[in-house]
Amino acid sequence: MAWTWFHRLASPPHVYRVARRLTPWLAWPAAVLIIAGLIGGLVLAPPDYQQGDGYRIIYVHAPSAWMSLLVYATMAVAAGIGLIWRMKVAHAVAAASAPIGASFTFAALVTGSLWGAPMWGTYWQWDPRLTSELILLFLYLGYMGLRSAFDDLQRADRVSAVLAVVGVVNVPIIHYSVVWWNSLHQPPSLMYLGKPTMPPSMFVPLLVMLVGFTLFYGALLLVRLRGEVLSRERAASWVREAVRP
Amino acid sequence: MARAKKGVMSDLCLKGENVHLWRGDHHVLRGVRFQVGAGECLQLTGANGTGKTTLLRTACGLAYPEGGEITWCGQNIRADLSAFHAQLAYLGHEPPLKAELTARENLEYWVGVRRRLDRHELDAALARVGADHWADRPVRTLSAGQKRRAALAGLTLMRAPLWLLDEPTTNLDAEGQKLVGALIDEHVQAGGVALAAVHHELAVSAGRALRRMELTFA
Amino acid sequence: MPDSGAVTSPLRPAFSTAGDAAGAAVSAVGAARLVLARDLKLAFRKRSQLVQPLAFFAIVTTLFPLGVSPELPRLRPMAAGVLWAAALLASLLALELLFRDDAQDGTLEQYALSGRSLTWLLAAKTAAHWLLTGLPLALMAPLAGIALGAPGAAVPGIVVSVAVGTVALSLIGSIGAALTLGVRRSGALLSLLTLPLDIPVLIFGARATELAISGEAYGVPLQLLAALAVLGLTLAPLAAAAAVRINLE
Amino acid sequence: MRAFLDMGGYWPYVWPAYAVTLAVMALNIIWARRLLERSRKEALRRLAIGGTEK
Repeated sequence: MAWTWFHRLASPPHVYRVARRLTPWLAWPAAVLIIAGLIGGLVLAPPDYQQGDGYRIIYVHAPSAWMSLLVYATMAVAAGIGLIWRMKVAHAVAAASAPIGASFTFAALVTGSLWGAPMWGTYWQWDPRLTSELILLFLYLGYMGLRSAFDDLQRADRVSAVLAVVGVVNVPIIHYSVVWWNSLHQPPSLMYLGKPTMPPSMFVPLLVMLVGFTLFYGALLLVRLRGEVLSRERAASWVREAVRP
Repeated sequence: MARAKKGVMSDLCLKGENVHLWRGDHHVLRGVRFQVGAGECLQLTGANGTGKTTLLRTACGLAYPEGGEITWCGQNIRADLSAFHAQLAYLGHEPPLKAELTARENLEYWVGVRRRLDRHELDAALARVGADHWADRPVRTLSAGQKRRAALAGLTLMRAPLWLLDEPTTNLDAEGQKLVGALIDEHVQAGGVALAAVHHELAVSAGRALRRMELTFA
Repeated sequence: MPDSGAVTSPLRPAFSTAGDAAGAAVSAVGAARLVLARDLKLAFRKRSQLVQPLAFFAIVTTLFPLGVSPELPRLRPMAAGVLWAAALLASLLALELLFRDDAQDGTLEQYALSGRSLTWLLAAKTAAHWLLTGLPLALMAPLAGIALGAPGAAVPGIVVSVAVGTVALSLIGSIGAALTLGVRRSGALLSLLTLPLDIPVLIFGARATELAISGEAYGVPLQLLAALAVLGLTLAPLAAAAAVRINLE
Repeated sequence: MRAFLDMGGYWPYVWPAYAVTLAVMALNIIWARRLLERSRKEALRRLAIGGTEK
């Protein structure tokens, strides 16, 4: 069968071993890139001609916002795979992702509000990006709430997977409806993200941060994945090997 | 092809091969094997918690076994689940009746989702379970035993070759228990297949109809 | 299929399956119609549940003048928002019961094992839910609207937008209700799951109603609202059926 | 250095934003480790009880 390699790849012991071995390969580059990005963004990049040094929040806000979407998408894809092929490891990926995504969504909200404060003169504006981010946080909370409502891990996996898939269909609809709604009521936002005219000295640190955050997510995911795989495991033989310190 | 084959009565056979199922950490079904063919009734006995209900729910395709497979007429039931479901009648712990509707209305809606019923058939089935007098009373006013009888009428009305029954005699008096035995007898003598989870053995009389299997804590 | 079992076995007539040609089988649509009829009949036998969401809607819309101001000119600008928030909550209130009773007495199990498409049967149940809550809400909304300062000319716009919007709300809600089927005291969780998904409906619906109240053309948001309803119609019953099956496992 | 910390007068916004993000990252690391540790212990406990399973 063509599927055997796929199943072996997704077999819990294999995943556990690979995840353990791979973690440092993601964690260290993530650390290096994030530190480099911090230096680049806080020190090397020049101040903006309009926003002065206030724009430097972009180096944490944009990667956080990026994470919130990336993690949700990953979660939904993994959940869909788990649902269709009844693959425990895929459900474990989804379960491991949710808290990471939720926490970065929270960070994106707070940094967005802090960035907006000097620009708008208020900590909260119903800006479409922030509003979408807030709704995304609710989606994450709903997902985690549903998951924790079930004692049986397997049912929790499968029920929450349906919600993740439904949610990912809705995310673009929600985003566009919020943008549409906002265009009726408010002047366009002051914030800019990925503005094409950004000079390289500003843009490169942002890129470095984006890559660093993504690798950081990968490393976190691998660690959490090991935990989630263990708690879904019943065949004891390999667990005893794996858990041995 | 497959469909044509299913129609042949002698081929009717529900088979479980090495069925494994977990509920959380609890390994409920540990490699269960069973086989029931046409003209047979397999009675599952066993203490509470040994997985009788779980096995029935797995056999009808509600629960998904993590190991092994269930076949009907030689075909995995998952291959065409709705075709398989069209051939089975399942009776769970609770009679699936609505308190606000009469017994007759309940059957019309319950069985009517599967097949068209005519009045005479419905009357006959209700009479068979002794429901003539209370068929038009709201189920709310019926006793537990009467509800069970109404559910039995629904079971016969489905005309399904495969019966899966979970404690069919619950709440029934001695006469009612005899009725269950008689209905199963008729069913298997007509070439049907029955799988029942029971506490007390059913009074099924047909000679080859009765087989027992005991589930125990592994 | 010349060698079908019907010929080889004399016992054949005792059984009926969906596949046979005896004419006794019920189509998916026929089965769905029966489910719809059953739910409507059940609802009319216990009317109190029917009235509750409507009473809730009335009370919520009454709270706003009391909380804000009795002056119609001040209420009018927020009338659309109030109507929609109240309609959203009222439709949510009835959702918890959408599958609950049928799950408890085993009716959903029988539907899942009927050999009929569970998707269709659940779509029928959702249709019943809309007929019993969405439609009455749409008919009641203009009353509340007028009480909040909407002109009489806005009545058709309010009715149409609420009617179309509640279709989408019922469909989205059916997913939430199916997901939380196995959860005790699911009310708060159900709201947390459903409300974020309802936001596009709220946005387009409130906009359409707002335009209707101010006497402008409300075609664009209404079309977007209808698009959401159609999308929900195609996808929501599928998701609800998947969720119900998982919860029955 | 003074100028750096002052962030052109935007320090009340810039530094909290960075602090929150870094705190979230640190918490994530701690949570992930705790989860792994907990599931390890849990798995060991389960195996000790269901030791007959192979």
